Amino acid sequence: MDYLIPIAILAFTSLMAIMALESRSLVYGAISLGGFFLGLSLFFFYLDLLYLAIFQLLVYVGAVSVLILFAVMVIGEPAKKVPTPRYGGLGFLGGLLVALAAVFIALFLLFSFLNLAADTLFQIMLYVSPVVVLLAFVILFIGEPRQRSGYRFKAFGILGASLVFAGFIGVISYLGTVPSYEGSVTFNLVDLADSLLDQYGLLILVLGLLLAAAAFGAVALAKKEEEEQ
Amino acid sequence: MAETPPRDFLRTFLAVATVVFLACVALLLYLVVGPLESVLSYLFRNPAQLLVDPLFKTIVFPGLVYAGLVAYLAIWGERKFAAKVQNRVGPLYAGGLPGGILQNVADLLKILFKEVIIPRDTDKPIFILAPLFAFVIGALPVVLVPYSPTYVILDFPLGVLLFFVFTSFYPLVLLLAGWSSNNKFSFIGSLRALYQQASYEVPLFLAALAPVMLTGSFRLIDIGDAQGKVWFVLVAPISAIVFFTALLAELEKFPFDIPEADSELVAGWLTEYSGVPYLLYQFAAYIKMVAYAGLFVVLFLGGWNGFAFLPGEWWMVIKVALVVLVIISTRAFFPRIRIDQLLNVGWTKLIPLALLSIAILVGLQLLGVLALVR
Amino acid sequence: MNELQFFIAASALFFAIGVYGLLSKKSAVRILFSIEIIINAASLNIAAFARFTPYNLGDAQSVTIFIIALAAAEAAAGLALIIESFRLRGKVDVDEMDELKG
Amino acid sequence: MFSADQGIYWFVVFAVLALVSGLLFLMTPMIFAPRRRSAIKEETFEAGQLPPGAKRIRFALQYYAYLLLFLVFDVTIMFLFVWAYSFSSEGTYGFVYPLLLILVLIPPLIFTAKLSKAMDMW
Repeated sequence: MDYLIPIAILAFTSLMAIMALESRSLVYGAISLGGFFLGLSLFFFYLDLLYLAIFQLLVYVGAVSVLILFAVMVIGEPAKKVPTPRYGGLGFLGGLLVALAAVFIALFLLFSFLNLAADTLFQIMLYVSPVVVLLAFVILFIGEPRQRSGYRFKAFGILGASLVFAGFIGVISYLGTVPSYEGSVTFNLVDLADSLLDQYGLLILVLGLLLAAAAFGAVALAKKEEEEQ
Repeated sequence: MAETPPRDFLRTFLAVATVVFLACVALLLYLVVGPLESVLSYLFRNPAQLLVDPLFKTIVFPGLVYAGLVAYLAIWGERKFAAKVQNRVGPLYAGGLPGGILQNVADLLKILFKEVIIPRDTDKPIFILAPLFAFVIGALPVVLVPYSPTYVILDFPLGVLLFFVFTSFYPLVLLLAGWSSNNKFSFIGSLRALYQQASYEVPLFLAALAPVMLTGSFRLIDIGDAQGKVWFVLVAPISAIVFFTALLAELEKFPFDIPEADSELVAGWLTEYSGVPYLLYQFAAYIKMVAYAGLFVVLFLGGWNGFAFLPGEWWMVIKVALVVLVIISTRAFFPRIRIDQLLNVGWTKLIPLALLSIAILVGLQLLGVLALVR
Repeated sequence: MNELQFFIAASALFFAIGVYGLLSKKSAVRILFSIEIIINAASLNIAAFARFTPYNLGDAQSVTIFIIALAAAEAAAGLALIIESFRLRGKVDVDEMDELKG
Repeated sequence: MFSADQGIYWFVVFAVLALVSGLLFLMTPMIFAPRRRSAIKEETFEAGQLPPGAKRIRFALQYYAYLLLFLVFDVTIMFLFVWAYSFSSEGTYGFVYPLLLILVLIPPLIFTAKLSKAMDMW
């Protein structure tokens, strides 16, 4: 099966991404973020873009995730335990609507992947689902106005994410007419070197200025904190 | 009824333990490679091809067995050498003629049957898995080091960079190990190790630029082959020195033994580890050392290029052994430096030196001298 | 669904996960995570287009490399800010950073 | 993906072998070694004393600046590697830019070095 390897990488990477955001401990989250970067570099390896994969590994897994892990360890775990808010009537309705909207969006994705666009069910969904989503938003805004509940934010997050994903999938399903160039790519760094050094040479310099500015800023922040001690 | 002397009991026990260990290894091979029959038929289908078979390469020569053997000899040599310099005897009895060469086997068997103490309030999954990953990550660079154009397991077009990738994973594991131990010494030690490894990666990379500049390739085989005329240590001596210094720091060898400073920080980030996890860390450190010695030889010391009367692999093995000897001898000769001294040396001496070396190479190229070398 | 679509769908999935994190998380560290995820999704998108369209691979790779470099700079500055905020106030909750509110 | 002759499969075999042998080592004491728990044995080791105060205390961040600098330099070196790759091929137009990139990054380096020289203690 052709898609076995990329699907495995996709499963690993998306699991890591979700765990990075949802794991209870920040340290485990940071480790999962490292796993996400690793999975993305596996994608680059699969796409034969070797230098990109190595760049990703060295900069993200080797440096950024180490730095993030360090920062998370310094900050430490949040000590307080967030009490889980109870759902009132409106909150319950909102959650139900979010679930409904998610189901609609999932069906929409399924149909657009299977190219069943002409179906009448699809037409119905196309008109109904925005209404449902709008209702969900409204109820989420009204429900539990005084309480900063974690669930409400989560519901917003799920709604927004599924809307974005649905939009992307809609675009991609129209992209089906663009033929995918399946020819094999031999590893070739000359292209990259030419393009990077000749065409984007000045951009490298600009990037250097930006990096220097970032370094100055970050170090200055660290310095200020040292003086306080 | 005469009482059995404990020595006999110990001997029997050791014999049984050895058999069990070997059985475990056999089982491992059986599980990984497949049914034993097919392995045998695979191995003996063409005896002439056996020595260049990829399976042989992976398991025996540049692979696990060879690296483990050199690491083993390095541990023994380090103990013996340091003892000689400090006017002690070192390991003496186990194994007979070359003083105590089997001492490490005895230690290994002892450690295998010791209790693994997991302190209270540790983060258990990380605490147990960190040594395992350290072992795997420490062993992986061995795959990339070629011992000759045929004796290489993974001939990767960006070999130098992939080697550094494996290196750069190590601080991650080590930070987790120190954090999960839930001990102040461990965490300070792992922070120091992090600062050290992160700081010395920069001069290491910058020094490795020189061979890449001279060959125009990232393949380690290309780099080794390009040194048929002149070894790169003669073309870019400053880079070689910087690389070796940074290598010592990456391996936490002696002048840069700060993360484990046993007179300051009990054992640094290894404080809470005991038994087999500790063993895995030590294995990882020494196998990493073998891989780094190989990389240094390929990048600067001419790789498998030697005189005519020995095949290239043997030259490579001899050079690696010499480099390992130099690395372990630092333990006997050098004192430990402080963390601030270490960081200042790394950032304000080594990096400018590496940049200077690159500038010299650019100058030589503009003068047209480098064309003579190639 | 061809291979190009598969990879773009994957990058869209990561993007959506990042958007979810941005909308729902309150800790500044998690928000930084989400931003990193979004940036990585973008670079995967560009890499997929580079690989599956018959144009010059070098340009697209350069652009992706610039993205990664910028994201690294962003991570450095962001982490410095987070640690500074933690030093000053002892917490990293973005909802509670409201000292400038009148 | 790679072709088979580059040995990517043997790389995987090597990694799996290392992982399995490490696991085997880890499993051995679980089977053979005694496991006797006691309060003192499982206490955090602090050179013989009972540990005072909280275990996961936060430490000062004197050298944090170096980590940030490391991140920036890591990115720069990846550009330098591309430059080094095309170094030997004659007449590349963009020969100068990565060298300028290094020049740009020297002031932050000096700044950081000065800064942490002011703190000569750990």
